[in-house]
Amino acid sequence: MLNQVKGFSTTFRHLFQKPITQQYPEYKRPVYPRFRGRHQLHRHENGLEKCVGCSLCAAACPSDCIRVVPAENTPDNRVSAGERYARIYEINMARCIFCGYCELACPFDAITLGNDFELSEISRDALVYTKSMLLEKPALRTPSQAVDPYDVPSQEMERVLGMYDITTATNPEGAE
Amino acid sequence: MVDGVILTIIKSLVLASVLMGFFAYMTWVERKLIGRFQARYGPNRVGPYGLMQPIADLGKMLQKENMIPEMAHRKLYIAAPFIAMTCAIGAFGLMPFGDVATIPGTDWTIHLYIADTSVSLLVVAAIGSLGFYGLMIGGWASSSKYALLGGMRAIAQLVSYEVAFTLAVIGVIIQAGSLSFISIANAQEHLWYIIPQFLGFLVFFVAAVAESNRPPFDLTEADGEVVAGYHTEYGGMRYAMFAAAEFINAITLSALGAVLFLGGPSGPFLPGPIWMLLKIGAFLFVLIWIRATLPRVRFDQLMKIGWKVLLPVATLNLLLTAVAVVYL
Amino acid sequence: MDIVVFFIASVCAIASAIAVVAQKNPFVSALALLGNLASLAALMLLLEAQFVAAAQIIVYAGAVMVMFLFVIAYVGPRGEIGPGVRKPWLVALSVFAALLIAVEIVVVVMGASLGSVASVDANYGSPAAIGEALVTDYLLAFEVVSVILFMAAVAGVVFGTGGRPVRLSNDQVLAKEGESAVERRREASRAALEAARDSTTGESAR
Amino acid sequence: MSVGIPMFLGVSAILFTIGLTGVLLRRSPLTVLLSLEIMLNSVNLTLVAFSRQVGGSDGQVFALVVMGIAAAEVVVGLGLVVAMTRRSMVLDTDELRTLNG
Repeated sequence: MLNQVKGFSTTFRHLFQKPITQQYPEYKRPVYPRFRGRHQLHRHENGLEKCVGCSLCAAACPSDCIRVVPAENTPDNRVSAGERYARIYEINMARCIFCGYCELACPFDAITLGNDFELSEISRDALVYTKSMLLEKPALRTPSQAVDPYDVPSQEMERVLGMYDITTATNPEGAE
Repeated sequence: MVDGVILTIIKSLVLASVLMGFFAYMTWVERKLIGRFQARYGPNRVGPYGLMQPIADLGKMLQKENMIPEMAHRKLYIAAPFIAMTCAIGAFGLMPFGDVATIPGTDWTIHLYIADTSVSLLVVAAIGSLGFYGLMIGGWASSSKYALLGGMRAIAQLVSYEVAFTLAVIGVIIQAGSLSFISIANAQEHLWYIIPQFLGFLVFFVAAVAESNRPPFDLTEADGEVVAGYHTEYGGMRYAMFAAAEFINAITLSALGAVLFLGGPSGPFLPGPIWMLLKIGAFLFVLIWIRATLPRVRFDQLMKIGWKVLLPVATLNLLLTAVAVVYL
Repeated sequence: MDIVVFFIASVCAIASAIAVVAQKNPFVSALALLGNLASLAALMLLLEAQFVAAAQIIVYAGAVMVMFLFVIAYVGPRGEIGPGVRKPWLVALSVFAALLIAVEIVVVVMGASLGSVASVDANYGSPAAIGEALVTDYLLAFEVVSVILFMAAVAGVVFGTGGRPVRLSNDQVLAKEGESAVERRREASRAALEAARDSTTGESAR
Repeated sequence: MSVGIPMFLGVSAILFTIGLTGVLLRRSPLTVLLSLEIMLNSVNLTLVAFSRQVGGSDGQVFALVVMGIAAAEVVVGLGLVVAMTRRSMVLDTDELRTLNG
């Protein structure tokens, strides 16, 4: 019986406490460094695509959301560094489970999972990301992401990293 | 009909609309309060402080598709939410908000209750028990085993707690010597029945929480569990009507508690309706507080509490009251 | 005013009573009976018996009919049995017998001179008046009803919980009746299953 | 009172007949029980009507007693129906002729 009374008093105390909720669209909590979000395709420094259209990512994908159609590189149309390139490269974000297996499977580090997680659309078709969309730098949809959250160790991040004895290279500007 | 037919109809309409508005904003209050109890904000997006939330909810519910399961008994499936709603509003109609009031500036007097008979309490109990049929019909007519089992579970719970509930109320009736709300409220002018009838009040309160399907006795709905209760197959406005009926039942039971144990509309300084609203609000606050604090009971615990704890305690209370009334 | 209410209530009562008897689905029948009870309560209100009317709704609608619906839902579609094939003369005889009783009642009632209706005061039909009669003049009846209700409750529990034959495990049967009994039981249960399957297919074919 | 007592009695007699027909003609024990309830209720109406005629509360007390007995009867009847269901017997009053239980 005393325990119930204790419970009631606990909830009653909370009534006068400031809520600890983080108001999401206004305040964005930085994600962890290895957070897996929206995919990104990469290019070599000379502008050629890293992807050679080998379809290993599609084979590794457990939810079968990647579609790759390769084509041969020709001397006058050289797209990638290898023999072939991905003529079509599509990821269906509605099916993707963000497991990161594609990233592991890729022999050329052509695909990585970024940190953007705000992917909602109002139609399902819009969730099929094409190659050109994946090659672009993801749009920074929110002002707080203008500063790359991984360069700026927030208090939260420091605390989490501290738990694993990792010291981050602190941002010289110390911006936040 | 104390005031003539037309005035009664006007009063009924006013009461019904006030009740609906009160209900709508109580949902906001409930969500806000539960948020604060759990160190959250609660709704704060629609309008200032989320005040437009009930209206947004209504808009959302109205837009939803009205689906009828193929095997359902169509007429009963459609009728069930209306039955639940009608009974919920109807039971509230007999609640007194004061005795006689004079309209300021004129010498017209009106009664601040729609009707008062010598069996008011029985009528409220009767209409309340008709509300069970909404649940049972809804569960049966959906032609789905989850809904049917949910309906039967709801009925089993309500019938079990109805017994203890009625026995607890009878203590008040014996002490007041009347079934009319006005006389019961008047009989508490010097001492609220919550003091002499404290045992009865406890039983009444627990049973009322169970009767109105509020946590921790919300097994019929059990929103944390996989399948909902009798309204599994309902969606949109029909579901909203069930939910509204449930909440209005809670308001009615709070009003009943206010009349039976807290002296109804009587109180110093403020007019009757304000006192009544304050007392109803106090009951609802405690209901919300309980919801934020206690975990849901299991079904066997529910039956055990109803039959093995509340019923004997209510009977004991009745016995003590009877002895006290006769020999004191 | 009174005559209008009386007319509406009695028409509702009779219509819902016919629906109770005519409906195939017992669940709908039970709901029709609910309408019948409500109309009768209205009629009782016209007779200035508020307490009995309220008790009618609480006892019947609040408890008895809930129990009915509960059992009907428990029994499920097995409870749905229509009037079935009857010999016409049997139907005619039943209706005739019923009508005969109705005529008898009407003749007896109309024949008896009822005289003028007694005038009653405001206290008539109030809970106080009925309660007083119940615990003074009719105390014995009151107590007997309570005993009968208690007995009925016990009977309900006995009927509802008992009845399922105890199932013995094969080992227990072996120990009790020997080797051949197990075979026999298996045979019997298989036959029962066949019979059940036949009857259900027959039912749906009809 | 503009409605005479005999009119109530007439309604009651009609209801009684309907209930009786149901008891005689229907096969499902559930419907038979429901029809029985109609008969009991019509009798209740008669009792209340006579009570109003005489001006005493005796008839109403009778009606209350009838309600109590009806509740008991329904408990036993439904208990039997449940017991029959549990033993997977056919719910048909025409088939249930042998008192073998």
